[in-house]
Amino acid sequence: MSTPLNRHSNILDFALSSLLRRKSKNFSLLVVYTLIVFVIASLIFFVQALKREAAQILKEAPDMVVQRMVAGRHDLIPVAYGEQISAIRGVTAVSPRLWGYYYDQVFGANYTLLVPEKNLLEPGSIMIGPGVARNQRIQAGDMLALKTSRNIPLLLTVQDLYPSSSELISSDLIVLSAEDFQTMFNLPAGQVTDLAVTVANPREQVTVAAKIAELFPDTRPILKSEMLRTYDSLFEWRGGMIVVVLAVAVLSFIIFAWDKATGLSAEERKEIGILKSIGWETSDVLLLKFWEGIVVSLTAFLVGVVLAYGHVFFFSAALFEHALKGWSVIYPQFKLTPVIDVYQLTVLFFLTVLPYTAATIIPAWLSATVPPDAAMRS
Amino acid sequence: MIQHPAILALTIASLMTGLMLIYAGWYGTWILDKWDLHSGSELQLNLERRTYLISVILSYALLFQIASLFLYIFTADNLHSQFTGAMCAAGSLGVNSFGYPVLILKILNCLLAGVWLIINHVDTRGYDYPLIKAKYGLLNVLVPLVLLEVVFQFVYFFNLKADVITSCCGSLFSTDKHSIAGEIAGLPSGPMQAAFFGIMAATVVCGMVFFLKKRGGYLFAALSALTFLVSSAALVSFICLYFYELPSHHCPFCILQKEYHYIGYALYATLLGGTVSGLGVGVLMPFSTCSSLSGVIPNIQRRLAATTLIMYLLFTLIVVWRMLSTSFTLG
Amino acid sequence: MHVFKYLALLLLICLTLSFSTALAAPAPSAKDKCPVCGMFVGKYPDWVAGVTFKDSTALYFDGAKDLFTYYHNIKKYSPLKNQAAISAITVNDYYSLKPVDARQALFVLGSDVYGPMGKELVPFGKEADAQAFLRDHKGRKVLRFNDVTPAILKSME
Amino acid sequence: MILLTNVTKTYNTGKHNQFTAVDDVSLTVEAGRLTILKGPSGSGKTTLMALIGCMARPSSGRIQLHNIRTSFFTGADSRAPLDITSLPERFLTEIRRTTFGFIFQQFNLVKGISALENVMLPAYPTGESQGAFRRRALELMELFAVARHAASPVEWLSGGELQRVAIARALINNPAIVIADEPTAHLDSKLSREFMEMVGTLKAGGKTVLIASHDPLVYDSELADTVIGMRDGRITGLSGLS
Repeated sequence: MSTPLNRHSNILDFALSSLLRRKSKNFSLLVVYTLIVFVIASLIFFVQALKREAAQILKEAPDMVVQRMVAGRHDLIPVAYGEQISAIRGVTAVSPRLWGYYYDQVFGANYTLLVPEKNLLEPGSIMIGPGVARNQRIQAGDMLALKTSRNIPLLLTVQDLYPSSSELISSDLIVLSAEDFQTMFNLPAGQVTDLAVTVANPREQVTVAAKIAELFPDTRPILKSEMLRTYDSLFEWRGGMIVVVLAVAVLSFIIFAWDKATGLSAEERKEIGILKSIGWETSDVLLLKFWEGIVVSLTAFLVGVVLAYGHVFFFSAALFEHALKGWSVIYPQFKLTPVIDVYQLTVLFFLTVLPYTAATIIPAWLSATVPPDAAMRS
Repeated sequence: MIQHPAILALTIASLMTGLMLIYAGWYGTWILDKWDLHSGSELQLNLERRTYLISVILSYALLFQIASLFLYIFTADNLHSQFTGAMCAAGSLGVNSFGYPVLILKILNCLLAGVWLIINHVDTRGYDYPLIKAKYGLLNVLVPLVLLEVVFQFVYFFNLKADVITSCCGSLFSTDKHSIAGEIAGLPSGPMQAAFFGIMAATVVCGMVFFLKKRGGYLFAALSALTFLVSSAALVSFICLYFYELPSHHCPFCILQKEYHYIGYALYATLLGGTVSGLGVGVLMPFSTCSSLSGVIPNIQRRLAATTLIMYLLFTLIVVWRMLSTSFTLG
Repeated sequence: MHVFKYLALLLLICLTLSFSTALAAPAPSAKDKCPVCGMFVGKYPDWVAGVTFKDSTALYFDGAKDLFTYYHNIKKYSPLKNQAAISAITVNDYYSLKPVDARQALFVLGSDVYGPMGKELVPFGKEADAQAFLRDHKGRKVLRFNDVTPAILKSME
Repeated sequence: MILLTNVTKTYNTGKHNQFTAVDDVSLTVEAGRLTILKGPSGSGKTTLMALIGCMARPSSGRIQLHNIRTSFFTGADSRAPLDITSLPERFLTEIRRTTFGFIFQQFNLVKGISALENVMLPAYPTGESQGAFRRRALELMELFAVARHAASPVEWLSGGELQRVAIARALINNPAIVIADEPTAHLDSKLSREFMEMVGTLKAGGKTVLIASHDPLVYDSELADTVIGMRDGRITGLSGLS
């Protein structure tokens, strides 16, 4: 039986054997191609996962934080401000917050000290983030000594550790009671670090913020939505820079693919000449090139995506972390939640396979249109 | 301009398709001008070699075109959350006046490219390439349309600004609106159902007759095209309503969403596929008398007709299945 | 790194807060669609308006505008129902986002606050709130339930 | 039967390096016979064979093939002569694939793949199932006594074995006409005689054979039915049966 399907499977067979025959040349192409897919895929996965993570975190964050500014610097805020703020329309609740930073000279690390809104902890006990635990080599039940502002050591018992699932934000955290916080930093009475303001309707936040700024010109309200935007634009900006880098990478890849495809070796040219002379038609050779391209593309795409998936979700995007997230002594070793999004994969396919395919059309045609009598006349 | 990987991908794809088609069109006019099959001159041999390239380019361009049509709709749908008032692709497309023209151009170009490939496939079966003039004449129509699409799509994306207030499909496809969309939505569902099932039945019967007796090719092609238009109107007028289970929501885009299991993609894919092959039957009719193709065209036409029938029946099957399985009833 | 610091602080407050946030209001499920525009109501919970019928079925809308569109033309959207079959109509108060009786509520027209469907009638439970909102958000008019006529809805398209 | 009327092939028309490889040639190649083109290198033998073998199209003149079956020429009477002069490459290839088998001067085998695969190569694009032509290829290799090299890469084969693989390949699609271009140029006398024996087998099997050669072992062979002398693209003499 003579069928078009047989023709495809026969030519695909030969395409595979041709690819394997020229291992070194095709391997280098495959490596570069896979690398491009890997980088772009990692980036798309990573940015999406971070955005998702950030949105997750911010979903439960207070709507607004009010800080007092003195000489352009963040200062303590009187609790009394809160009473007037809660009278503003749209404000559901105002709660004072206590937090600060602590530099541990022995370990050379910066910790964040925080008092939870409700007194969850007895004086003398604390909860710590996994970064602190790693850094100090302590566990639940151990003691931690901090130096107060009067240079007296304060011994605290670790009651519990935060789970590593929240590591991105809780890594360097020490949560303690209000009393211990007071002992540590000796704040003036009636003053707190800042005020968390709850506004039920997010659309009203801007208006409330404007009213607060008018009421207390020495304060700075920070909106959740603003933070979300800062966060987004941070990734957008860095994402944008990377898009430029990527564009250059894709472009050079296209040139590379073009070069690989046009720079047929004399051997290959001769081979196509032979095929043509013994009865292969131009469209058969084009089909051969098409199958070669498909095999290379799909292999590179699949391998690249799988590698990127592992890189982002199991190795926490180790290659990007410094570029995208900033740096800290107690660097969070967080894990991103693995998600597969068909839409992202489609976009990725468009960004990588299409340019490669387009770049190989003309070279494939050029090699396929060797005159059939060329092999005879050589 | 909104920075989004999909927008970048679509722009790159459309630029590539555009460049490829400019190249193909350039040599297409050359071929139209200089083609002489009886000559063994090097120019003629060169032109013949070019035809391979143009076929390959057009095949890839069609693939890109189909992929980008669906990616475009998906992206528009995906972006709707960025615009106030939008709840699906309908709103995003309405953000500026280029969204819908791009969509229409994309559909039109898909149909034309499909028909071109059918003609090309047939042409390469005739030893004297009898359709060469028709083929490259059509290419000269297709190229400007694709270029227009490239430009429009760029303008559309470039002028996308977040937080623009656009109208939602609920008001766009509202039966009270005096617009084309509104008029279609307002078509009475009873007669529309009759029209839809009537024309489907007529197309299927005609297709069967053509398949078995090889008669009525023009009629079948005309009916296929009509089915496309009637089915599109029927989608807006009543088919959607069964998917939404709402008596007044006529939007043809919401069915593309996850909440409706992306069923819209299956509907549009079968509809487009059926129409392309149906049109192919008609386009081939005038050439069936061509001596070098007399053994080729009838077989291809039969296969095309069968494709149309399968596609349209699948479409109808999805619709009927939904109408029967949902507890929702109209009126 | 600053962004992360803030996030850190914000989250931890929440870890402790999240125990107390369960404030139950009759909420639509993820599958409920606005009968007027077909939008999934659950995506925009702030704007939800609801109609409960005497047979204890309920419909949800993604804003007061669609609620009124429905209310003035029930025949079109639910041919088997009428105004008399309604037992309760609720809208969410703009400031508190808690449901209030729509027939007692006030609606601000023409403000600079937009709902998911664009221009919106912004609902309030208290007259003073409505007036304050009108000032803050350049509203045009405060309306009572019966003041919202089809002509007014038409003007908002 | 192949009929050539006033066939001319010119390369680089209109350029300064224009040259005419085949100049106004008319001749007939009889079916089932061995025809030999004799002449020094550069006399246009190879070009003429390329034209006959549907590898290139003549600049002018006509080439007609008799008793050829094609898939695309269904309308007309299949016994009428087929004019291949102005057929596009696509269709020439189909004729070439089904009607002609080629044996090249340098054997033109693809390196890096097995001898069997080389024999099978012309059948890949026909759409035949691989099992079918693999069996045929093995039979042919058996016939020419190279079956034991089926799995070896062609680089490992000797000149004589390469020649036999090349012949097997020429026959894989069961062509009516076999064309050989200087087949003995790289063979010693013993192998050349063996080759002529194989040509005898082909002829006995009913194939039309066309050989271009300037090797006396070939053109003086008693198997030859017609010997056509060529020089500078023109026919200089004709001998033998005709």
